[in-house]
Amino acid sequence: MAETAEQDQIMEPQEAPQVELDRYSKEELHRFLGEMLFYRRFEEKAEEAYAIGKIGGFCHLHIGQEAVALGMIGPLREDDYVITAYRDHTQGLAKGADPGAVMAELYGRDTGTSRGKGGSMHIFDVEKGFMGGHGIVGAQVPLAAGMGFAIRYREEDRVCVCFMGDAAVNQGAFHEALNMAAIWKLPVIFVVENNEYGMGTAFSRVSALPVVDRARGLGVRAHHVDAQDIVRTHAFMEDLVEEVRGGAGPQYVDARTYRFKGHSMSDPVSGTYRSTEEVESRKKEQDPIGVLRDRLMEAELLTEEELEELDKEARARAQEAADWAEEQPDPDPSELYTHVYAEENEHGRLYFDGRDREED
Amino acid sequence: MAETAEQDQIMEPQEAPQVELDRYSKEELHRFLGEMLFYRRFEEKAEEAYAIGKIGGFCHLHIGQEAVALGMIGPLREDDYVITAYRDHTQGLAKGADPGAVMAELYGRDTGTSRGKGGSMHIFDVEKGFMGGHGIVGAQVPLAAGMGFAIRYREEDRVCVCFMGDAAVNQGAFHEALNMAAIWKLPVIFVVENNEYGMGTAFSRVSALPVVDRARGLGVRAHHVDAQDIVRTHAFMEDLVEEVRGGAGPQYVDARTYRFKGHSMSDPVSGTYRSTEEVESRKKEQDPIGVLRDRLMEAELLTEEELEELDKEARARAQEAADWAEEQPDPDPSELYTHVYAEENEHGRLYFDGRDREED
Amino acid sequence: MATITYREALNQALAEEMERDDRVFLMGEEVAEYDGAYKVSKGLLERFGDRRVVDSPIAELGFAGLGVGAAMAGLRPVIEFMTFNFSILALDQVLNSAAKLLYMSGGQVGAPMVFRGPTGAALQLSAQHSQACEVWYVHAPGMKLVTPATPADAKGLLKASIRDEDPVAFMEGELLYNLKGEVPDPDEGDFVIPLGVADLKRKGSDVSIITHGKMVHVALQAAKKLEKDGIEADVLDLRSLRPLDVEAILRTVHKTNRAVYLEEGWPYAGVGAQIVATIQEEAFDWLDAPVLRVTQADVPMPYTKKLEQQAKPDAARVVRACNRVLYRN
Amino acid sequence: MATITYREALNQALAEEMERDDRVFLMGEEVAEYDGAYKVSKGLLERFGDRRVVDSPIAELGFAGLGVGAAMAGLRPVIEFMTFNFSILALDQVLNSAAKLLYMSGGQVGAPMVFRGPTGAALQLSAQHSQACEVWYVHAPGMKLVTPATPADAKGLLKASIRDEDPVAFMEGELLYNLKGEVPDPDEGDFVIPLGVADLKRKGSDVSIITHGKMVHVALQAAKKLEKDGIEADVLDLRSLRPLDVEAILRTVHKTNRAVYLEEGWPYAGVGAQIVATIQEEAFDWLDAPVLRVTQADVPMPYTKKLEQQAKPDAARVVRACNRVLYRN
Ligand SMILES: Cc1ncc(C[n+]2csc(CCOP(=O)(O)OP(=O)(O)O)c2C)c(N)n1
Ligand SMILES: Cc1ncc(C[n+]2csc(CCOP(=O)(O)OP(=O)(O)O)c2C)c(N)n1
Ligand SMILES: [Mg+2]
Ligand SMILES: [Mg+2]
Repeated sequence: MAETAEQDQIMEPQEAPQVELDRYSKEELHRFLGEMLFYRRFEEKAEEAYAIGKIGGFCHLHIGQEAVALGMIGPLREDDYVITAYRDHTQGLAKGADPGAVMAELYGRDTGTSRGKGGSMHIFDVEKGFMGGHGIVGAQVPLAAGMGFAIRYREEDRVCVCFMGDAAVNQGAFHEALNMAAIWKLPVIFVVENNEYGMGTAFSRVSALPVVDRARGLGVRAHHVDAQDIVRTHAFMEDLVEEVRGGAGPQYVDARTYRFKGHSMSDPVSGTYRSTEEVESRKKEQDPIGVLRDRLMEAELLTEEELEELDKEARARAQEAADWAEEQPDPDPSELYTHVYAEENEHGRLYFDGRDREED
Repeated sequence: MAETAEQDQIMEPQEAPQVELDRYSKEELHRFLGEMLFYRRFEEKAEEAYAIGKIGGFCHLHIGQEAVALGMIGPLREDDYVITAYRDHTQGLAKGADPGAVMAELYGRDTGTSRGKGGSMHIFDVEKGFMGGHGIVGAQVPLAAGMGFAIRYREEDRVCVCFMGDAAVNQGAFHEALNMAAIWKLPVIFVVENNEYGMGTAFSRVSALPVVDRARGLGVRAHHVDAQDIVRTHAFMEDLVEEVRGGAGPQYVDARTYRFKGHSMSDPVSGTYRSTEEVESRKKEQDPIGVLRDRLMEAELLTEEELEELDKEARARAQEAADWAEEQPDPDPSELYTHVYAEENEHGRLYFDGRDREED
Repeated sequence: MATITYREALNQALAEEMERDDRVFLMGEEVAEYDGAYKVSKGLLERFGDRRVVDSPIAELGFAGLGVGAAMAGLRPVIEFMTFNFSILALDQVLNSAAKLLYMSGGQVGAPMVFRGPTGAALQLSAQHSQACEVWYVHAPGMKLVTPATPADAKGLLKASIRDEDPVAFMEGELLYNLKGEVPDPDEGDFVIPLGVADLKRKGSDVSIITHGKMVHVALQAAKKLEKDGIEADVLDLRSLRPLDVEAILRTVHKTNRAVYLEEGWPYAGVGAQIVATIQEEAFDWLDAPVLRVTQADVPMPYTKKLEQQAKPDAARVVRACNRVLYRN
Repeated sequence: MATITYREALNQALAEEMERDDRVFLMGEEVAEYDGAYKVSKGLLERFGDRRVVDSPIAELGFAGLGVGAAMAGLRPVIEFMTFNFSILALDQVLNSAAKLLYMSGGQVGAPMVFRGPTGAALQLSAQHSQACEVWYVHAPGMKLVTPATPADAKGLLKASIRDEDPVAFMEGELLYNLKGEVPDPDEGDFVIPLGVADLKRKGSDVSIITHGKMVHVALQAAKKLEKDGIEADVLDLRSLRPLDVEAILRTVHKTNRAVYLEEGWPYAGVGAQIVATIQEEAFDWLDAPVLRVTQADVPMPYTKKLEQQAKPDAARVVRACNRVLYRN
């Protein structure tokens, strides 16, 4: 147990450094813009489909938070792990899940990422290292520690990135998981998508300290970043991931962002727990797409025509995903009893509803 | 939400100030010594009774930690609340529970504090504000927040003191409860009885930071105190309690102590997870009774004879408790079904074992 | 009498009990400024202030435990779980604190309080948000469990639960909140329904459909279908599962000699298993056929619409089970 | 064959599986440096090192969840709960993560792992430390549940559980750890008992005592007493509750036509309720009497010795229940 004073020094939260555009090539910068546009158009498609009943249940959009997904996941390798909560579509896309399969999952189709069984909150693409979509606030945080544990156990140089909402840091699971990550120096980057609200509750009403301070008592290094700035976020994460690969141990990131839509489809965008002015000013000043667009145009790295072209492509990709999903079959009724167990033991009964033994 | 910098200042852990003996009268100092001796003799009696099978189940002694009980509870009013974990005998005594009734509870007698139903881990004396005796590590911490909530709700000037072991700070319940205490400024003093081990696990193996730092991310003011020094501990707590009564909000105290016995009756004192030398040197240098005795003798406030007299009294009180307990009746068999429900509703069945309807 | 929704009935019950007793407060996620995730607490913040209507952090174990502690100190907490699915996180405080305190303390201090919120499936919320949670609570002595199916029951039983001296789990149905029904007007006097009294929601003589909560409506649908077929079913709504109106169960079985238990949850060691065991223990000689159970499919709830419909218990299945116990077809 | 304790049998199973498969690791409170609170993991730290035998903080939800995450990433965790009582804190990760992942992910990733430790009462540990926890686990599809009663079963079933592709709750008995019995020597080959096969621990023809876990020994005691009275009981040890050997249950009921379920836990929606419901659904016409249940008294466990004895199910009660289903006395 080191001295308190020394530890405290280590633990002082760090701000992600400002980054010049020239860290990236023009092509890369255009790709950033194109990807974020695609996430946005994809979510808008989902919103449309929800409105006409093609998607059901809870559906949480990522609009406004695109730079978090791209910036935090872009720098990862395919064999790195990503895990998140129920607001999971674009993280899945960023980690390499097929857009058609993600949309098909939202539509509840058999070729959806989770065979139509998971839906919006439970997108998985394990081959691409996307470990889901979890619905219990905070529950993915210990799971991430477990993946970090497995990485260390096998002496691999992978990392695990764990997303959570700001409200999740009040859960006990967060505390227990970060403590374990700290004592065992697990290669996990805990990213709080700090959009300032958990549903209708402003974070400042349910915490005495800001998000960034929440890891102070746990011995995990903390950082904060303006996560509406994709260039800064991406660069910060590139460096951080390499540090963690090199053995730096767990990290905690307060990724400051904002949600432009309601919490889920039934929640109004504004007017109850946040003012319309607040939302509008954030959209105007802190839209991750707008921020990058303006910066590129100012630096003469983007023309109106190029932007339009990128957006056209983004819309086309989203449309393609929706078209593909549309054509996909529903799961067969027999799928009700698949994937409950991986191993149907040779002996004994596993299901007790009698239905699997019904004659009709 | 205040500025981070400002908050951090507030949150820097404070060490309890050194206190001169003359803060207390000679009588008071003798009373401190006498009480601690009594707690020690009481626990030794329990140990004896356990060895011959009069006490069963788990039994966790407080020997070595007497100054925590006396120092933290002594300054309280009768209407203040105290709650703790399973290592609860002397806290109960310190809060005013009758020693005979506590011992009778250990013996499983009908006149025990909990009517013989709770046993060693569940001493309660609600009239004296002693709210138990809880067996799930960390579970009492949210309960304490609830009592603090009730105090604030009724606008009373009571306080609630919540004890926990060092290992309990790794539980999610701790995190959730302290966060709520902080946001609602609840009048709760969270005292970690930091005896450096949770069963056989040294705290430094299950936390990256020392105990005192664990509240840093939660916005609760932290303190630490040498809790083998009763004078210092008592004085510190007197002041702290008054601050909290006055509205200072929740406090977190790292009370540094040491357990002289095994974790419970089946655990060896030393030899497995801690060396015999370690235990012996702590007993020699940091026995709360020895520390006070030496200090009083040095200041010529105590003679050998007075010490012997105090100890004789302490032994007599412990013996009296054991003698009384010995004579008490076991609960009647009909007690099996009392206190399951406070209200046996007029309608419907509450018990499903058929036994309450058995003819025999 | 006024026709109001189940949601409004709950809201009235909360408001009346808060009015009656200053010790009653409501805590949970989004209950105050947001008026409740399902708007059950609409207007209560405005009426009673933030001392008594309190938004909590997302920390189920913590705020459930805080509720228990507040009850120990003399308040009468109503703890809302946004849904009972999330209360699995809080179970330790329910089972090990609330349900056991009175016993462990030899009668000195218990936890008179209500844990409430919706249980069971709504629409396409998939596995983690679609669990019927009765069993986790009802298995433990020390707990009481109430499951109202109609607006009137919701109001009368919630008022009784808040006044009860023991911890009560009060499980609502997300799909019931908009259900309308007649409820006595507040000015007709204090409308309280005692716990432990089942309600025969429909009278028949051929077969007994016994059930609780949201499934009462499915049972009534099934009874209608059976009626077309010349079969008259008793539909017995247990209303509270602990205390349990065993007499009413035996009464209907004595009458029809055939019974089906319908529940929203999983079968293994479900509520139905208990009722079946009770019936065969106490009315063995009255039974002309085994008591059958209709439950959720024994799988985690799937998202996609058709599989979800397949997984849920429905009137068709109840009809089939009734026909089986009647040895028809 | 060697005669070893239940504790040693578990220890052998762990050691052999860790030897066989590097993906297997053991984590829990005090499992490493302390050799386990009940010494089940004795010597494993020394043999396999602290990479594979890991002391955890007291954080049940956290380390259970960590285990699930490690299983998702390809390891084969064995998570020890010091006792299952404390696992109530971890239930969310068991029920909402481990049991549902495979389904929610459409078969992509599950949680092949074991949660193990003692369940049920020991001696005078009072309410919070004396719970039989089977129901919380077995109610949920996706989980498997194993409850060995003898050293041989402990070894063979633990090995099978560790190799199983699904999450298995493996519930031991604190009062069984010192129990001795014959177990095949390691050099006689790999000793694995498949899940889902009940074991007829005693043969009779008059009445069936069906049970699981620690209660098998109480059932055998009761059978001995009944024997003196001229009554021969089948004692069926289910060994695993999910998968459940329903055929073996029906076999014994077809033979004796009378059955008693004995369990350590509470009655309401207990394991016994499920077994009773199953028997009467599937062997209704074979039953000459209602199936009775012998359970813990429906109260939190009291501390004091006599009340505790009164609360626990015992052989005398089983005998009485057998006599009742035989319509004797
Ligand atoms: C344990 C638990 N409690 C409550 C909920 C209901 N719920 C779903 S999302 C949410 C708000 C979470 O906010 P935050 O963590 O900030 O994430 P965001 O939605 O802003 O991305 C709540 C209360 C839940 N899913 N799980
Ligand atoms: C949730 C839970 N997990 C495990 C246990 C078993 N257990 C009882 S005491 C203890 C150690 C606690 O240590 P600490 O909190 O430091 O208190 P101390 O015993 O040192 O006073 C453990 C692991 C328990 N009672 N509850
Ligand atoms: Mg948020
Ligand atoms: Mg300790």
